[in-house]
Amino acid sequence: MNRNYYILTAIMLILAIGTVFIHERKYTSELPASELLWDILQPSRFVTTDQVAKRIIEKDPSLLLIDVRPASEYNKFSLPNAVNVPFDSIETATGQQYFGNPGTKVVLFGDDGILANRVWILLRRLDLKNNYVMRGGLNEWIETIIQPKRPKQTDPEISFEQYNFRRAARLYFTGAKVVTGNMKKEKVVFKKRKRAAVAAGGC
Amino acid sequence: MENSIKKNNEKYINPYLGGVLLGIVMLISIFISGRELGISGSVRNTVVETAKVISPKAAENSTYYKKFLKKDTSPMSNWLDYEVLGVFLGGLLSGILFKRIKKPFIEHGKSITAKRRLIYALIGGILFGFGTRLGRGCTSGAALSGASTFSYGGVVVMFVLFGSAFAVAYFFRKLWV
Amino acid sequence: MNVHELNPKKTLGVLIVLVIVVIIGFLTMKPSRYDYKLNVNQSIQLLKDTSEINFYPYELVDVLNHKNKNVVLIDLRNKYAFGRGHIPGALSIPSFDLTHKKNLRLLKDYKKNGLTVVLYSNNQLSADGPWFFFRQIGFNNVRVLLGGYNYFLKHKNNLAATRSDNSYIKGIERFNYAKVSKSSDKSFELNQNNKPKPVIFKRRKREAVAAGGC
Amino acid sequence: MGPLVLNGFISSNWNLLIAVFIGMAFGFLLESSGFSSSRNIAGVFYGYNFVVIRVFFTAVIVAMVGLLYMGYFGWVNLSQIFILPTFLPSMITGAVIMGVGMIIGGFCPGTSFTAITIGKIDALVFAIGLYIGIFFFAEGYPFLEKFYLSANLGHVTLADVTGISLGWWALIFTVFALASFWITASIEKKVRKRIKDYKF
Repeated sequence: MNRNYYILTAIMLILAIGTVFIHERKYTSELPASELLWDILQPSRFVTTDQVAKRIIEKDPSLLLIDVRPASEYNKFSLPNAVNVPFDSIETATGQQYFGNPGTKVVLFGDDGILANRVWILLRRLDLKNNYVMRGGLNEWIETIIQPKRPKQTDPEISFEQYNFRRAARLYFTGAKVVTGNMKKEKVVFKKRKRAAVAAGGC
Repeated sequence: MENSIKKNNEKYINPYLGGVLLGIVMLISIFISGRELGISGSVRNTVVETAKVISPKAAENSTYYKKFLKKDTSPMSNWLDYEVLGVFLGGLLSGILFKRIKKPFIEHGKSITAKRRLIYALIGGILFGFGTRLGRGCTSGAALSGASTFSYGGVVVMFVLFGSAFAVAYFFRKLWV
Repeated sequence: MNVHELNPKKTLGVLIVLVIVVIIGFLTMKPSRYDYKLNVNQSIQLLKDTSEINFYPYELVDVLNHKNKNVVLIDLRNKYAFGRGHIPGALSIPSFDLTHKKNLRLLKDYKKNGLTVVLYSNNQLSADGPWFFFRQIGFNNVRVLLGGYNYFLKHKNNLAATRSDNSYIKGIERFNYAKVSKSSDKSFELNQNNKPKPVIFKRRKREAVAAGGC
Repeated sequence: MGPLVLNGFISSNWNLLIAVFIGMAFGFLLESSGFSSSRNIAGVFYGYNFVVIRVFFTAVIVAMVGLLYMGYFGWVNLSQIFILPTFLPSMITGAVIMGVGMIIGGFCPGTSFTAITIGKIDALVFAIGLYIGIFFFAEGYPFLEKFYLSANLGHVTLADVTGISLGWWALIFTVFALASFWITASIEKKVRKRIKDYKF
């Protein structure tokens, strides 16, 4: 017997014994906890009410508004064409179909940014991308779009432009409602997406 | 005598070297594509394809073909076909490198004729082909790749396959010994 | 001739390469010092019960009087903002440094000693993300200061009185959305004159806020 | 990080090219290890040539151990790799039939393909047999469907079934494989003394 075979056997055995001691990573498709905080601290997920209003007016097909408040609140009022996914149902199948679809930008909103932000964090943890949070939520929506304040004379030019936009947007969201009122709210149907890509295989 | 054996033996690489390299190839395959090797799936694809060519209607109505006809649009379903193409090329390369390529010939044990060997090969092939579909893969797809990814079914197939071959080996010893 | 009498030099070489790769793996591996302790569903359940996740500004009174010594305040703003002013007794850990080894150890010590850690930033939103993160990795003693530093600065001198204020509480409607959005153009003209807006407060009990899931 | 294709590091078109290269490595190793000879393959069941056991088990334990390390280092997300689904009744039946087919035919699909490339007609006939066998199965599928799909356990690993961690399983398999190498080496030695006429 060649001596090297003993060495080979020993190396293989040591490698295998090592596997017993390395703890197994959990079989999840979640974002590692070490990366989550970094993503949370990035401000890029926040969009302003003006940006959202602009997108709605432009009828951006890639925009999907998601109302994270409970259904009872949603039934009273919500943004046009918004879909209700209460925050406690984001992990269910019905909630999952809206998130992470390529080509759609999901904007989450609630009463103010807090709840939507928390939902965003959970979605990020589930490794779902292309989600945004409307800063300030519906309260800010009312304050800025529905009841915009006239800027002071000393304010810079840009705030007057913004004000003009908001006035137009306001007409769209309140007055124009009569025009679009008889249009049926179409439910956006998404193809069900597999949660995590798993390699297909088999012989 | 001793010399000739040695010369013959050197044509093949050390089996442990082959094994370690094969394991590494599987790891690379997992690292890149998330899956391991397989052969019989591509034979199945060929069967499905021919069925489609010969009688598209019958293929569409057959419950088995239907399962695989749908998938044909996705590139992943062709992965195996490309891999099997590679297996041919790799075998050829090795054959050239180690000078094993010969004119078409039939390898058979001393106690049987070439014709019988072919008949047995055909029967064996049919059985094996049938078995691969029930076992969801062949020795490479189910046993080798399945066991190395710790699949319960893969390990079971590995042991049952070798076990059953051992169990019946005695009855067919004339073919090989 | 038996295979075991051959010299497996190449095999040994390949296996040694494999061992080297494994060693490289060990050396380059980033150790994960923390991992999720709550799963997603548990985290959602956590959001439903806000009673023990919020830290109200009026609770600061006891902390500032040194009556309540079980609370550690952590300022998540950058060092510069901290230098310009902070809640007395607060510790400065900028949010990007929260998971540094040293800080994580500190937080673990606080947890072991049963201290409540209150995170704050300029507003609630900026401290809310880190707070939720720490809850998910198992720090169940971490709370978030409602209103944030901005609110504290405004009501520094009458913190106890903020008990009856709810302007810092999030997750409630400040308008009757549907009604306001339907308002005719005339009311809008009125608003142009910088008149105070008809803000409709929906007064709710604090319990109701909790049930709503902030 | 990995699997690279699934996590978007490599496009799926490149994946197919990579499949060719992986297949080439596979085919090369099968052929150069001696799997292109049906006598080598069948030899394992008569005790005169254990090359199949050696290559097979070495590959399995290297892949098992390597996979666990790769998962631990975070190089591969183990939840994304394909794990063969388990259907015990049909898989055991299939494996029994395959075992018989292997003894009679002397090949398994992969080895028969490499044997074709070096000009073995029996391997070609075996491959044709494979084709016919799968065709039979497809035609008989309506009768077999219920059995084929019975007792679906899904994509389970040994750890899911037994509750013993994969690290232990890797160790068990490694010890088993290494022991079998040393035992088969001595068996081979004895048997080969009896068979004089076969050139190894």
